[in-house]
Amino acid sequence: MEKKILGFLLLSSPYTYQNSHTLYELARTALEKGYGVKIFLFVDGVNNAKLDQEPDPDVPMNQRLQELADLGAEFQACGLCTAARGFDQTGSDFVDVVEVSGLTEFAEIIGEVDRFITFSL
Amino acid sequence: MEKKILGFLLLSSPYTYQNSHTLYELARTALEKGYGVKIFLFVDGVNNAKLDQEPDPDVPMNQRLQELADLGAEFQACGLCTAARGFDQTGSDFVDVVEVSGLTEFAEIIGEVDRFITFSL
Amino acid sequence: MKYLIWLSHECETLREITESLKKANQEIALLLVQDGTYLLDKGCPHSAELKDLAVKVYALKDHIEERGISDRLVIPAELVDYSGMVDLIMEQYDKVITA
Amino acid sequence: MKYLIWLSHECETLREITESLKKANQEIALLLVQDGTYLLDKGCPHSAELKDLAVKVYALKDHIEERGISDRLVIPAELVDYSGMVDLIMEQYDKVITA
Amino acid sequence: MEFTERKVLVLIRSRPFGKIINFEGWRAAVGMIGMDHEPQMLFMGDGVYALLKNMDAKPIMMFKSTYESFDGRITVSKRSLEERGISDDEIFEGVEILDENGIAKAFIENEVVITF
Amino acid sequence: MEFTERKVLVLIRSRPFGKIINFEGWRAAVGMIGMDHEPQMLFMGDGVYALLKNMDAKPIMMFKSTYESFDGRITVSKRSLEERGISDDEIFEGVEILDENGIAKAFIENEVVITF
Repeated sequence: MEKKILGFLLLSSPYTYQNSHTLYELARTALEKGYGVKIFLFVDGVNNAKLDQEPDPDVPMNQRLQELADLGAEFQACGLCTAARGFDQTGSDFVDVVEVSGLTEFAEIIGEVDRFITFSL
Repeated sequence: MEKKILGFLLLSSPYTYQNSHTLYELARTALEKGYGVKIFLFVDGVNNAKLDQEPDPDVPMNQRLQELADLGAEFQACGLCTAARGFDQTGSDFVDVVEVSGLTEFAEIIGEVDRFITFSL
Repeated sequence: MKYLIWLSHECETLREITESLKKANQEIALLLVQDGTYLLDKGCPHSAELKDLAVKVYALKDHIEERGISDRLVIPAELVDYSGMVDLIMEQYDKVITA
Repeated sequence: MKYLIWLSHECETLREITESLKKANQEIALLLVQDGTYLLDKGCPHSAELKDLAVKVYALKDHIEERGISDRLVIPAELVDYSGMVDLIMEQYDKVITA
Repeated sequence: MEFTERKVLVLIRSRPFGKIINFEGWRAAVGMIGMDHEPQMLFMGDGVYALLKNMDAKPIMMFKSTYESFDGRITVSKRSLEERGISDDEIFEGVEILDENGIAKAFIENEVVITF
Repeated sequence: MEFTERKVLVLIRSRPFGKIINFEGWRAAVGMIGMDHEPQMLFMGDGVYALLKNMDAKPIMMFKSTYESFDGRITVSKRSLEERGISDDEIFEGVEILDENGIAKAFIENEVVITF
């Protein structure tokens, strides 16, 4: 049987909100239990993908995203949101497991998930 | 007589919250009326200083900060917050009118303002 | 269908969503995380609703404990860890509604 | 001293701050901007307080108008533009309290 | 699972303006149409303030064309309107007002819920 | 104006954890001491939840040393505690509980208010 997929929409920045931490723990647990995970970074959510975060003593969120991707999670990020915030639209400012795309790709994720959760502001 | 100074603390990102817009309009009006303006960017507030923002059709906030600085506003940004978010601590990712410093500089601003407003989350 | 209503922001009212689904004879439960756990705290203006609504309430144990509100809950919620939360979301309930 | 209480987030209660300063015989007024302007909207659960508090209320005209709530205000607020707001903050009042 | 065309509920529970995410919901809804999903907008709680027809569209210019290009169902909770003393003629035309039964249906009939 | 040492009120009105800004208030308060200002912390509204002594400090490790190095006044609104059914023995020791008069004084005696 094909594995069930858990989808997330993340709208908030790291460090300021608890969302990113909860999403990380929940996604990791789901992946470890054998589910698929797909995540769309929208609005301020794209900030989670920024390279070189140093939030010592917290763990950098870009490193968390890499960890989730290594366990099989897939990431897309909103391109317009990326450009608006001064990041490169090809994704060169982001951890490379995050693909900069658009709302069509978000709609694709929505067509593929079995359960879906929004981490809003 | 020395001019009165209006101080601001900005805690939020641009585009997601209305704070940055309101702060810009209020600061510009105060500067045009001859007051001094000092702004400290804290937590997600540092994102306002990022170079190369392209939020078309909105006006890039880094350009707004430059405009305010040209009118005489002074900016400081929290260094730990800057590093946490993956930006260079020397300020090379930011519009150059923003100086990356720390809470001591914020305390300095607090000692110099006549009125103070927090733009929180 | 069994619905899991996810609340994460604040202790806000869930009366409308829960009441409308209950009247339509749907099975529902709440899953409270982050600041949504304050809905269980006796200091939340909406916590009294939980008794009226008479729905099953799950909450993330970590988030209740880190807030130090374990002794202040208005009803006995079922505290789950992340593993329990994944089971609820993926298996025990059919659909998640983010409130 | 004349205090200007700045509210920008949401239609939240300002009862405690305003009542304690009034009892201490201080002169206070509210300045509502952004989502703080909803405190004037008849749909805000706290808007009825404004009548009890009987304090002067200023609000940023732009923010009332863009929200389309001009016809829904529970008390007549004095609408100001940015220039008026700067005068209030820098000259007419001695201290700003961000609520 | 395989890609499936879906009924998608875009639920708006947050106030407009202060946080711009309320408007981003429109963009997400229009995006759904691109992949042949069938989106329904539902405004509940303070989200209903986004439907006041006296609203000034200037600050939300970025979203206005999106709003205008959306041809799915736009629905609002009758109860949320009433709780805020908002009458039917204060909101945009063409918005469907849902009673308790309509709200339940929105959650039951749509397969995925996205919340702003 | 010239730099002046000041009495500064750090007002915490937001809940802890969900938004971390509540804890950033401690950092700002400690920063004030660096320039010889005299900070007072005041917890009001849902901000009072940050004083529950059963709180688990692990997630706020980043702020704990800051909190411990703060030796200014830590004050809380009696009314806000009461409205939330929080008794005096549920909060950290050494926190001063202010009645209406104490709250008024906090706003009157401090020259600058910073809000989180």
